[in-house]
Amino acid sequence: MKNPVVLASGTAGYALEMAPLVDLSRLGAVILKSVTVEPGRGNPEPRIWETTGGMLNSIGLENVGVERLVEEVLPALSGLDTVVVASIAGETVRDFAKLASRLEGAGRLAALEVNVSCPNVEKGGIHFGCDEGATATVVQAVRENCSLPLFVKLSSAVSDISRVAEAAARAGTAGLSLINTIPGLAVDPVTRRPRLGAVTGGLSGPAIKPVALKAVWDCYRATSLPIIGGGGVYDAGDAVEFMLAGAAAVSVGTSTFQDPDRAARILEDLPAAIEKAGADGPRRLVGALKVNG
Amino acid sequence: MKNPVVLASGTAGYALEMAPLVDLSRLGAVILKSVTVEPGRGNPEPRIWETTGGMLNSIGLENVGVERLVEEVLPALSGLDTVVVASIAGETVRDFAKLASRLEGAGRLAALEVNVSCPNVEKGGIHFGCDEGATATVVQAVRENCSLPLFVKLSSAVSDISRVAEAAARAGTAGLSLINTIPGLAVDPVTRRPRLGAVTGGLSGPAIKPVALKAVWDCYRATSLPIIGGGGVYDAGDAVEFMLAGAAAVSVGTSTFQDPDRAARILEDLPAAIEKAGADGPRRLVGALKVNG
Amino acid sequence: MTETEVATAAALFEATLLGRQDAGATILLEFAAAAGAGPLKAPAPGQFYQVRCDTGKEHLLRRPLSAFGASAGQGGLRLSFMVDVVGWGTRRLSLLEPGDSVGMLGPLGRGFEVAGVRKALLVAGGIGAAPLAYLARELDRSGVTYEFLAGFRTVSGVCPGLDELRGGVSVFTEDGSRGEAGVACDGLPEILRRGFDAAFVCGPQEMMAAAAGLCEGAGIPCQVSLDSRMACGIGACRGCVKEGAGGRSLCVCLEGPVFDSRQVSWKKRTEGSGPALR
Amino acid sequence: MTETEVATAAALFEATLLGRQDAGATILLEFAAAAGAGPLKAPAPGQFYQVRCDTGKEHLLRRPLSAFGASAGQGGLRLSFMVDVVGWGTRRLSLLEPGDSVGMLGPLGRGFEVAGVRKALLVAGGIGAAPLAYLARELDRSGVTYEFLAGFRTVSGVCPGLDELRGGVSVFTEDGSRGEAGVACDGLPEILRRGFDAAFVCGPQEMMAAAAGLCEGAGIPCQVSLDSRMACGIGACRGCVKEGAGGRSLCVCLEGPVFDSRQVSWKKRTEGSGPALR
Ligand SMILES: Cc1cc2nc3c(=O)[nH]c(=O)nc-3n(C[C@H](O)[C@H](O)[C@H](O)COP(=O)(O)OP(=O)(O)OC[C@H]3O[C@@H](n4cnc5c(N)ncnc54)[C@H](O)[C@@H]3O)c2cc1C
Ligand SMILES: Cc1cc2nc3c(=O)[nH]c(=O)nc-3n(C[C@H](O)[C@H](O)[C@H](O)COP(=O)(O)OP(=O)(O)OC[C@H]3O[C@@H](n4cnc5c(N)ncnc54)[C@H](O)[C@@H]3O)c2cc1C
Ligand SMILES: Cc1cc2nc3c(=O)[nH]c(=O)nc-3n(C[C@H](O)[C@H](O)[C@H](O)COP(=O)(O)O)c2cc1C
Ligand SMILES: Cc1cc2nc3c(=O)[nH]c(=O)nc-3n(C[C@H](O)[C@H](O)[C@H](O)COP(=O)(O)O)c2cc1C
Ligand code: FES
Ligand code: FES
Repeated sequence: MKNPVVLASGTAGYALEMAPLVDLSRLGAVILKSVTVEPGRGNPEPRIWETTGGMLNSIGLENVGVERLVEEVLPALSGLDTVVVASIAGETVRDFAKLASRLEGAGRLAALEVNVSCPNVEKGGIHFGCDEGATATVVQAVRENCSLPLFVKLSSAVSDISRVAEAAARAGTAGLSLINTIPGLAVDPVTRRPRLGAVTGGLSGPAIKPVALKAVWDCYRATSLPIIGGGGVYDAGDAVEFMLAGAAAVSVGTSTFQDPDRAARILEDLPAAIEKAGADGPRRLVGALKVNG
Repeated sequence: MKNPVVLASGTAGYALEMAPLVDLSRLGAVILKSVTVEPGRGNPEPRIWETTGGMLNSIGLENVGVERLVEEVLPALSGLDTVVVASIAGETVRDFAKLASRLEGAGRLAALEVNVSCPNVEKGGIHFGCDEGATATVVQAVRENCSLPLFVKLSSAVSDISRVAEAAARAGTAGLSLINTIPGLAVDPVTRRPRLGAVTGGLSGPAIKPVALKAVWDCYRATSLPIIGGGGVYDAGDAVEFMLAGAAAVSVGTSTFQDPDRAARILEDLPAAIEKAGADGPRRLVGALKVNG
Repeated sequence: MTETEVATAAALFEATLLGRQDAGATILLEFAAAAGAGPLKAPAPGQFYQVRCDTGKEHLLRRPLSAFGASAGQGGLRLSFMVDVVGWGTRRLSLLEPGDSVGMLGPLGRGFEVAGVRKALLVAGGIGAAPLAYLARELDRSGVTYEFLAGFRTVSGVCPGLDELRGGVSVFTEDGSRGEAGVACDGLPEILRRGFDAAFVCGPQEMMAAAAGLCEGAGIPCQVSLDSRMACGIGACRGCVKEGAGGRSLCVCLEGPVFDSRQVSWKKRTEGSGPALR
Repeated sequence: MTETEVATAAALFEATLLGRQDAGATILLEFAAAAGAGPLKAPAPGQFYQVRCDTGKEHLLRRPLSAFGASAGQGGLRLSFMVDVVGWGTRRLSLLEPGDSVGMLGPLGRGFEVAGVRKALLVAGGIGAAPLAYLARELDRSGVTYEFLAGFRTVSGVCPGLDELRGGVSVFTEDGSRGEAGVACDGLPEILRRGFDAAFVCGPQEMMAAAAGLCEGAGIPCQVSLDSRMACGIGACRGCVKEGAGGRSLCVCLEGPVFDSRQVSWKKRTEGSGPALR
């Protein structure tokens, strides 16, 4: 990675969509939309709803499937001078194993994000991420089938995220990605219907930043693993906050909808923000939150 | 209750503070600040921080203690023509039992809220609310010592809130109160310090509304218990959303900081909002979310 | 209007409000791309922009608005939009004052396909008249004949500039306060007999479904402009996707908003979705 | 200024901006309570208002501002504030235009206790001059003698209206751009020898700690106005509470913001808290 600012999974598609608008080569990495074994159709419409300081989505992992990812998307990305991370999501441990082995040696990938925390699919998804045993099993299965460094993406919607993180650490994950969207609901008070076709969705954006920061801090203290931290990151100050809480890199998702070039702007402002925090580079800030005295 | 709009615990003090500004007799009820067995000193300063669409607090249950509540506060409230609900919080099951027996027959109270979900105390607090067994034990202990109807206040920061709600239902709670604040962190990117003296705090306000609505909907489906629903309630449309998700009454907390008369205004606008939803009264809306077709 | 090829490369730029005109129930906003935005393509009729309505973080999603007019002359790109105030974002836009700057992303999506069309039928309902009025003006420029049926709730909603069009324009209002009393589709069965190479429709879902049915029945290819909530506007998030005919997914922001009516599934739309284009 | 008893009943009302005056680094805002707000008490010097800065839901907390001036005449209550732009809320206030309406809650808290004081010492740092300038004008009205030491970073921060005061005023600026070079406390050791019934201090925490120490050492009762983040402003949420001397809790919004300096614990304030009054 050239720098610690990355595009989050699911909000930057397969990177190609963003390429005409943003110079992706400047960013630290792009995490692609999560793929499943078979192409995913996704959830019924409507799939998004704006909320105060954030949004709900219930895309439901609509994706091209791992086969097209390898055959079409990755080759198309060859021209991009950007670190590319794939994200995989499965309904079963076998799915994760399959996805991992299909991506082993697929080229173009620097790492794998393992999404065990999608709130928008009925089977699998967040249920893995709530369970320490299941998370560990998934990590092991992926590791056995793929030599790329793994970042397990966890949900904060659990009683104690640090225990899930520790289980993932013991199972040998290279790092963590925190946090996925938080399950939520919005209702149309006139029609009495949920705002989303899938009834519930995942909450993201600045509204959830404090929850994400705490998750990063909890997991950093519990595991010391490298963390891709995000959830509501909007400006360079936010990026520094995540670093201080323990994030080695910072992901930008929902904010890119307001400004597709938000991650690039954060990058621009980051050196000044890091200097304000009294450091000479991002590394010195990671986990440097002052909690006593 | 005259109507379904209540003031949430902790944001309206002991009601007296609000009395000069708002006609409390118009509201459905006031839930008092949680009390503990001994007066509570609370957490180190600073205790609050504004976040996008919400705020973090780490008051840490600073309160007058149950003794002064009974001896001073409740008598002072005798002049108020308002339904008063006390809220109790303990570090141990014995604490809860003591609090409950002290409030038995204390007069002036219509119900008891049992706070097993405060994120801002080191012992007890949210840890009870994360654990089905502990929640049930607390409910039993309170019931054995007090004949007032109980509303257990739960946290959404658990893997599956509906299971905790079911445990509380089995233990005989009269109803549920949802949701308490969500644990979070904010950092000063310049000083590298947490924004709160207690490091972490609880997130509240419109930012968390979708999470609260989902908790209400989940618990309503799981238990059919009467629910006091809240978390980010700001206007009458929000109140209708909570009712549709299953809330029999709606609590207003953080929004009263922006406008102390917000609950009163919600009450004013509620009839029109209920009519827009095609109902002739609040009762017909409870749990009437249309989820299929 | 000097440049009308379908623009493919969307750009992110700031635009300054030049003027506003209260057109009854709707508002007409005219913008100029800020100097320094670089060369920008003009939108094709049916293309849209993602407009940043909030300067803060409370409302993070941009709002999609169809181009109502555009010119890419010496002074750079000028864009106009017709806005129906239905919620927070559109109200915010309606409060802009000349000189205020707004973030734009566009032109986005696929507009109306007019290649080979020599006699066109335009059918609009409510604010759906915005992209069709733009289309009509472009058809005037290229000498294509057309009939334009435009329905509105009441006189105050009537799209400005219809009188200056060269094609045949029939206005309908539900309350009869201008033109004929009724809705645009009322005029369809009769007019369809005159024969058209293509029909272009934009309006509420139910109205488009009805119009599409009639056109298809008459064997006239029909293009409809769909409405959907959007986040990215560029095909990255899959938030705007609707189920089309045969269960195909329609990515409204990228493959649309204009689709061949036969690609669309006209099942009753979920009530939970946003209000239709009116 | 016609009514200056300590007001106890805080009220919730709308106020309209009458005028604004850029006073260098700070801004002076003058408001009139909206007609229909009912009879409102004037604030005592040191009391404050919770001002609603956001019309939306992004910023839910009101911002506390000390009264800089007030008059409760025939035209209803007029209030003025001096605002130092340090963040979102104060910037928003600085962008208000005459005619704009803002929600007010107040007067709140306990102001300076002047009963029995015949010779007063006022010490201000930065925007802390706002409540003290108001106090000084009230002392002028009631014929109390005082010395006012007012320190600012630089000339542009200097509080307007100091020249019109009748008491002795010494201005300090850190860069010497107006008055003496230095901070307000520099003048303290010498002036304290003149003897005072009471000292009134408002400024950054460190400055107040130093001033309180010097006053206490000289046996002069000292009142300080504390700064704290606030949510309710009325004693309901316990968000503003600070630890005082002997571990006592000080509820800044209700029992303060003005405290006897001996009640305050002057330990180094946590860096994580908001910027001090400057
Ligand atoms: C391709 C396209 C072109 C459009 N062109 C125009 C136009 O030229 N003039 C015009 O007035 N309107 C147009 N609309 C509709 C316009 O985008 C919505 O009315 C607007 O987004 C509503 O935002 P709001 O904040 O005022 O309403 P709110 O109800 O407050 O919005 C809440 C949320 O719902 C979304 N939303 C609500 N209604 C719609 C809707 N009908 N379509 C999409 N998203 C919605 C908003 O984006 C936001 O995320 C167009 C829509 C699309 C998809
Ligand atoms: C009793 C009292 C009287 C005051 N009188 C004045 C005055 O007359 N003129 C003036 O310019 N300022 C005054 N202040 C300080 C003023 O309230 C803050 O500067 C202001 O709240 C900062 O808000 P912001 O949105 O601009 O800053 P931000 O930093 O964006 O605010 C973020 C959050 O921190 C809180 N916060 C930040 N700084 C402070 C602070 N210093 N004190 C309290 N809360 C803070 C805000 O309320 C908000 O919740 C007073 C403070 C108190 C407690
Ligand atoms: C529309 C949308 C789609 C998303 N899709 C995925 C996904 O496919 N896989 C994944 O791991 N996370 C997905 N996320 C979660 C984001 O990657 C991110 O973790 C979350 O939104 C919080 O960050 P943010 O507040 O910056 O958006 C999605 C988020 C949004 C808003
Ligand atoms: C400052 C503050 C203090 C609170 N104190 C308590 C408390 O003592 N007991 C309790 O059960 N909940 C407490 N809460 C939680 C609220 O009652 C409410 O459940 C939560 O804030 C979500 O609702 P809201 O978004 O409307 O504020 C407190 C919340 C705030 C903001
Ligand atoms: S709006 Fe994101 S894919 Fe269409
Ligand atoms: S601000 Fe709420 S008690 Fe002081």
